Amino acid sequence: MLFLAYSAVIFSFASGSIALVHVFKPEVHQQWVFWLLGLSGFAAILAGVGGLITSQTYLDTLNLGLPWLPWHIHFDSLSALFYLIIGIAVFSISFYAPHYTHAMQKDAQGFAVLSLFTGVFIGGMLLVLLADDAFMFMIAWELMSVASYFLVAFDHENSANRRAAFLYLLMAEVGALLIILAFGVMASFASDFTFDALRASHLSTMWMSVAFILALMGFGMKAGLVPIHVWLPEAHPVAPSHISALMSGVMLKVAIYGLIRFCFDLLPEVHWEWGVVLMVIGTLSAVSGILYAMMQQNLKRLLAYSSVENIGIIVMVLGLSMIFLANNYPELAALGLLAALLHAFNHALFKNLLFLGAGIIHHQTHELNIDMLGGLIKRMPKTSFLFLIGCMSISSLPLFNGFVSEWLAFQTALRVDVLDNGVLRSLIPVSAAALALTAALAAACFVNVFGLTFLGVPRSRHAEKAKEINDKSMLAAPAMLAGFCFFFGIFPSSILHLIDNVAKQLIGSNLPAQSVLSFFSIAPLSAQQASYSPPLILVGALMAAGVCFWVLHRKLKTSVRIAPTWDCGFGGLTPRMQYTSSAFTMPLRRIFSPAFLIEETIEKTMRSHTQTNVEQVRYSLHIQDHSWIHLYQPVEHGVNRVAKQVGRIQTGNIRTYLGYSLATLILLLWVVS
Amino acid sequence: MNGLMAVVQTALFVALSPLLMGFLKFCKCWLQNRRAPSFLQPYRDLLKLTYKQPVISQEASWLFCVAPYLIFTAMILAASVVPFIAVDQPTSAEADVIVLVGFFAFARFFLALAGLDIGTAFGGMGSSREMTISSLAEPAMLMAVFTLTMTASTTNLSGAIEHVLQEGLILRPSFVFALFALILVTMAETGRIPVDNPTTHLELTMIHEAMILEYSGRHLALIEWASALKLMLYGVLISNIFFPWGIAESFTLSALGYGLLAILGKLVFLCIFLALAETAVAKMRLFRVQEYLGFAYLLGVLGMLSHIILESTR
Amino acid sequence: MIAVYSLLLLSAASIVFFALSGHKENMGKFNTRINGVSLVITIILAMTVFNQGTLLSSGKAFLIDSFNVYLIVLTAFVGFTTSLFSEAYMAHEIELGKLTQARLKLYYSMYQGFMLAMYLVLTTNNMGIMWVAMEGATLTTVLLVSLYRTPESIEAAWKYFILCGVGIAQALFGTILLYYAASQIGGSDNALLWSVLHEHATELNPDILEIAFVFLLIGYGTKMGLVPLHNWLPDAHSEGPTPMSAVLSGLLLNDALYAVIRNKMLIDGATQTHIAGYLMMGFGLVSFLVAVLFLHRQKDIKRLFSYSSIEHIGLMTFAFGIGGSLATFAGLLHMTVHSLVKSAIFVTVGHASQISGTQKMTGIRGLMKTQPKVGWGLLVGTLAIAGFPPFGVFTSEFLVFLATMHEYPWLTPFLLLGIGIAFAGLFRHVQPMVYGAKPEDKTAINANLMPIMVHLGLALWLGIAIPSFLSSWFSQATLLISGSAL
Amino acid sequence: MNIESQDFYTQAILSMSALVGLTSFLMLGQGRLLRLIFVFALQGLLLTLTTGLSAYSLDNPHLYISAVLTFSLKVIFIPWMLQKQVLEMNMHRDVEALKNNTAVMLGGASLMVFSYYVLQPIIHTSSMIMLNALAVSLSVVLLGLLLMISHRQAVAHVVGFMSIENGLFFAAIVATNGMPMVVELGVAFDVLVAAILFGIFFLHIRISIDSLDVDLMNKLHEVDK
Repeated sequence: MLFLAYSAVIFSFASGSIALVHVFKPEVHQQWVFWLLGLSGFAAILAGVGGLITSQTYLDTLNLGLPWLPWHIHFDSLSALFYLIIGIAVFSISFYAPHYTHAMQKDAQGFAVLSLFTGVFIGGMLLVLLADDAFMFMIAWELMSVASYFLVAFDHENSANRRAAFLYLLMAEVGALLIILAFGVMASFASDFTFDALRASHLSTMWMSVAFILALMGFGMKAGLVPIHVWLPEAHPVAPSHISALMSGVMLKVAIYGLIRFCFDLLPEVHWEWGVVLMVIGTLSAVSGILYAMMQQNLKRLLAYSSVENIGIIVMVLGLSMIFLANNYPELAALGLLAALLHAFNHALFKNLLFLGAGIIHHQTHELNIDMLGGLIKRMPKTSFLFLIGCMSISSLPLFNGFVSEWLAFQTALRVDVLDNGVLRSLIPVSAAALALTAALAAACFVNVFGLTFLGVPRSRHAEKAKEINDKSMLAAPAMLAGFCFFFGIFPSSILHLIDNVAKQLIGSNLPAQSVLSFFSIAPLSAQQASYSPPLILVGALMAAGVCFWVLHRKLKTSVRIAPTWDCGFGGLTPRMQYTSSAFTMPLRRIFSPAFLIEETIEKTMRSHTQTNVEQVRYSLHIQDHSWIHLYQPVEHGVNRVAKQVGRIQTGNIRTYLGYSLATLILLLWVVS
Repeated sequence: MNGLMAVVQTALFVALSPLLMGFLKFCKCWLQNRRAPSFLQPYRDLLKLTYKQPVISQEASWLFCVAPYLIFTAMILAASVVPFIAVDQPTSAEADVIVLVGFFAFARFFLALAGLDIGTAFGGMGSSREMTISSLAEPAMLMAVFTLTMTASTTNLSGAIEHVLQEGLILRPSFVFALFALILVTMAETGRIPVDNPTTHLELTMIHEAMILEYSGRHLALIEWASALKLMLYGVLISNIFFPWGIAESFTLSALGYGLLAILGKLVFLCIFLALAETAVAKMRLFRVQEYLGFAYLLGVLGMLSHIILESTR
Repeated sequence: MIAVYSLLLLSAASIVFFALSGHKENMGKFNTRINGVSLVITIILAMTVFNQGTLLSSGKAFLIDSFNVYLIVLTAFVGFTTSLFSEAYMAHEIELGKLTQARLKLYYSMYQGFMLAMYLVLTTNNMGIMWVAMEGATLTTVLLVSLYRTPESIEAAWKYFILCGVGIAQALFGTILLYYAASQIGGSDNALLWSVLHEHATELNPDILEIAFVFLLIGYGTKMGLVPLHNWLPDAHSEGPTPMSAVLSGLLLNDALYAVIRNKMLIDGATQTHIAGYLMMGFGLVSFLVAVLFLHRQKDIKRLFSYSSIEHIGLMTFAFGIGGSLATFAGLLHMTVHSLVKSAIFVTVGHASQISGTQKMTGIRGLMKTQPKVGWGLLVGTLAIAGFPPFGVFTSEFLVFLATMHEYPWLTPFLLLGIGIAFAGLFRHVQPMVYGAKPEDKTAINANLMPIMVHLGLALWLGIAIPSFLSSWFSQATLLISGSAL
Repeated sequence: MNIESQDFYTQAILSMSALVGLTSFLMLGQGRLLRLIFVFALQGLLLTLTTGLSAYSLDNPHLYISAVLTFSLKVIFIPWMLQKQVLEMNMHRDVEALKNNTAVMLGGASLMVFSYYVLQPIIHTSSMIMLNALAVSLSVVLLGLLLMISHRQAVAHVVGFMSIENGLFFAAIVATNGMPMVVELGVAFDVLVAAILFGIFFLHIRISIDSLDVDLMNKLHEVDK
């Protein structure tokens, strides 16, 4: 098993280094890069599945790092699950990337940079999962951040991208420092930095809470939890699409992995207050994430924001699980963990799918503004179908994977009445309702996305000219992911069984005995309490649809007449008459207006002298994030201000400097005597 | 036997839904001193539509043609889940109340997409408003339903109903809140006054109609039928959750007969109530809907809290 | 021991040689060769020490132990690679007509003079000689700072001269006190020999030594550029020729720190307290935090990185101040990686400013496009110095942090805060320089990027795995300095 | 202790140290460069005498050498060079207006007291003389620093710098009867080179800013005006 795990890492690094070689020896075939990438992904999948099935912990040490602290390696079910997630993503990418990178690469250097850091990025993520001591963990973690930074800055001739990249790396650094501090707090009570030692450390509750908060901030910084999420929608979209897919679909999961590892594995015990913190922050992120997502016009930016939402959901459910664990209901905690991990898995699937789809759209139309697209469903049928599946999964419709995890989340939340604590008993249902709100908003958001991008009449020449992509392998990647989305939507038990092992490992308890995870139906607690059997529903649906189709078509054969759209008799329907995204989301924008900083301006220019009839109307809408104004900028200004003050000490006059040294001398002499 | 039973029950459900629509129309006309069409008018309309040749815009895509079937199917599935005449039917085990909401969401999703497909301002307007309202209504509904499911500590509908039956008549404040919340949600979700007006075609007010404006022929028939089903579903849900008495607990013929009569009776009362409400209140502006639904949500939360704090025995 | 003598003689001879040599074209190459030879010598020296342990010359004039031997190698190495770089650099300066052949002569002979001073500081066993050599280092470099004869460079040189002169004078006072304390216990001429003093450290009068240490710390601290004595440092670095900045940052600071640590070992022996440590920690932390803030305000690229040198020297001082095996190990490691990375950065900076014809950062743009290797060198170097893994700086900073966490937990937030702010300060300036579109009028120059690659490569190696011989070396040195093994 | 009980050598040393301290004060208050240089030379002379004295009384031959070195450097060479500079620049007429001279003087006095206070602990280990001598030399160092701080002329700075050297040298003589020979030589060499460099620098500074006023050299700073 470790062999597979290692080989995944090695293959990814190898693919990166091959790209580097390619610069100096152009005769080296570029395809190697992607083959190796695919191999790495495949190995990761195998390792993941194997690790989950065997559900053992494999240990090892590499003779790297510090002389007295070699790199400790472990590969347990939790790592295995995330290995699987990464593996699937990377595997699909390896089909997608060749054509895509070939299209976007400008020179040999560009290709080298892109592929090199892709390889390093993936290798870093895998190493994070393998790390068994804080030192190696941090190295791998930072490797991941730095590599992805270069990928974000790939198209650096655009100043906005540079700014995004800087912000990204800065946030990554701050997050990493917080994580180091969190580890440090634990390590100062432990013998050394290995995870075993950390597990064994005896902290007071106060210090444990400190460590928890630090870890939450650190990992949350990476995972893009509100209110420290602002870098995320800046950075993810500007990377090449398959990289955005990796970052949004997978790297955030690595952050979640860190959080789970820290809270459920390393910290000796959990407290329900922490659970509440997680739940509240998660809920906040979920709701505001989707609200912001809805307000975006840039497709990739929108998807990035929706990642914030999904991460929020995951964290919230983790909070639930923690609450149940702290009140020692391990089985319910296991259920919660199951829901969270399953959602992480699902999100990786459909978010990758959507990003790759967005990539194809961009590749074909050179346009990502959904107000400029439209009507692609006729021009790019395959892509649109795959994208539709993605949209259905992410807006958690039944029969698709997104629904299963949210269903489990609800099931967890509804078990609140076993708890004694009044606060929890009233808080959890509300957050459950917030989850419902999130789901509904997500549906609205992705109706908006799909409707404006693919349906209706093209709004621009690009969209008009768009053609279906002819590169099979580039379609294969999203097709595979879409297939997974559907498969795991119909047969969730197949993955749930595996994830159950993770819960067993972390919490020491499976789902309750009477729970059913059969091929046909899943009932997490007991068949009486709740059950969901997608296969039967599918069959029923097919039957019903078949019947009415048969009735309406076979029996009475009325042909369909195609006619121009009815224009109410005025004539001249133009594409510009269609709803734009800002129009579509206007009601929600108005209803939730406190959540945004909205600048909405309408300028009318009247036709000359006779101020009667309007010549043209200019409508501009600018929506900004609260935490940018109220959290990020104050910090920045503060630092600059302090720096300015400190700058005063260096006057440029040598006599002042001499004065300093005299003063210092006297001071120190006075101190010692 | 049970499987057959379930199929029959579902079929009955589907078959009766236009009748409910008709009866509701009848009540309204009667209340508004108009000559009412017969109860069976909806059937006639549907029949007429199915035979008419559908006209489809040239901008329409495959999704436009597929959507009606999907919507209708989703509603049938929903119908198969909700206990109509008898409880513990096998089909109700395949999905619980959350999945039921999921089915509604599924139907809505495709309805909204179909609205956007043609690329007219109407369709966009309709979809936008529909999604807005539903995204506000859904939490409220779930809150209301959760109150029940937590009382019964199951999200399985027939399980919950059985639980209520076994408890016998207990006046729960939480149920009162939940009931009203659910009624408010029903009005919003089924596109009744005061949120939407099913009979209008005035672009500033219409929501549901705006989306299906481009449909005709059998597609329109399916959609109309689906909305009728939706109304029926909510009706049955309300009446069987909060007043389950009379529903058949065993598959004997008499029990089933009583069950049918009981549910029909309840629905009649509900229709009258609905008609009264619709006649009494005026349609509200779109941007007052959030207050309305916010109130519904508030009721739901209150129900939940009163359940947790007052009732659950701890 | 032969090695030591030959090392010193070689550089001494080459000073004279360059001073007297006519206007040779290939002085640069020759300089490189000389440094190459001395590098070889030092490696031989290192091997002997590695095999035989501490060497003490007859007459005890020179002492080579595990602590200074690796610094000697490091010095020779950086000196060598920098001279490689300065070949190309100086050639380019001559082309631009910024320098005359005469100045070039001065440059090379002073270069060797500086190397001599550095070797002397490291090898000598006599605290007095150490002082003399340290002063010598100032004197040799001060003319190089003003090599371009611009008003700024002269101002910088003057400040450098005066401030360091005054500072070093205080160090001498400290040394005298040390000598006085030694003579108290009947020390004669050899009462300034470190080895002797270290043997009898416990007998020395603590009160005197405390006072002495204050003077020594301030004296050598001025050379190290500890805030608030640092003011000369950014000026000197920014105005002198870039190779000089490279060696100043890479070597001079290290050696000044070395001197302080040597003295600290005596003081700790005498006063069984931790007073010296506290002083160093205080100085270190203040320098670290202040320098970090200065980074945000820079306009000149070389000033930027000189402040980052102050930051790191502050960190090292802090680490050695903590004492204890872990911190000391971290400090030693940090000395190594910092001088590797920082000199590499200065090399790239030199090329960058030559490409753009200015040191103003607003004038330096789009290096990635103009000359990718330089751009990448600068970017990666900055990442390394900002403490990103897998470079060695991360390892050492991590260890410093770890040690702090064990000893003084409440100080760790300051460290991390500082590191974060430093990162922001560096990157907000560096990123615009390397990225962006290619400026039209800028073209690539012929640059020797060997040093960069080697240095960064080594830093990378140290970050991923510390080779056993080096780690055992560090451990010995740690044992020597902190008195406790890892 | 009382001064009578001490032997002649000690008394001489003590009075010498008093004189050296006095010269430092004279320099501190001195506005005219030429006088400044003169007083500096005087201090050098006192230093030489001290060295010679201790060399004689402890018959320590190598102190003679250092005495000679001191004489040639501090009494002859450096003053001569500085004087030359001043005359060339013809700054020998203008008086540097010292701002709040009294404050500087008071500061100097307090520095002297401070140096006594600091070196107090030494008394445990040795005699009062040592304390006195070391305190004086320390205060000479500090006063030299103060001199540099209070004066704006580069020449004055050099004088200050050198007087700091004097203080150190004095300390070395009286406290430890001179440093080891090799160190002595090294220090002397450094001072020589430093002096030469100063000469060079005066040239450069004059070329660059056409004055020797150090306050005019403040291009490099971190304060945004």
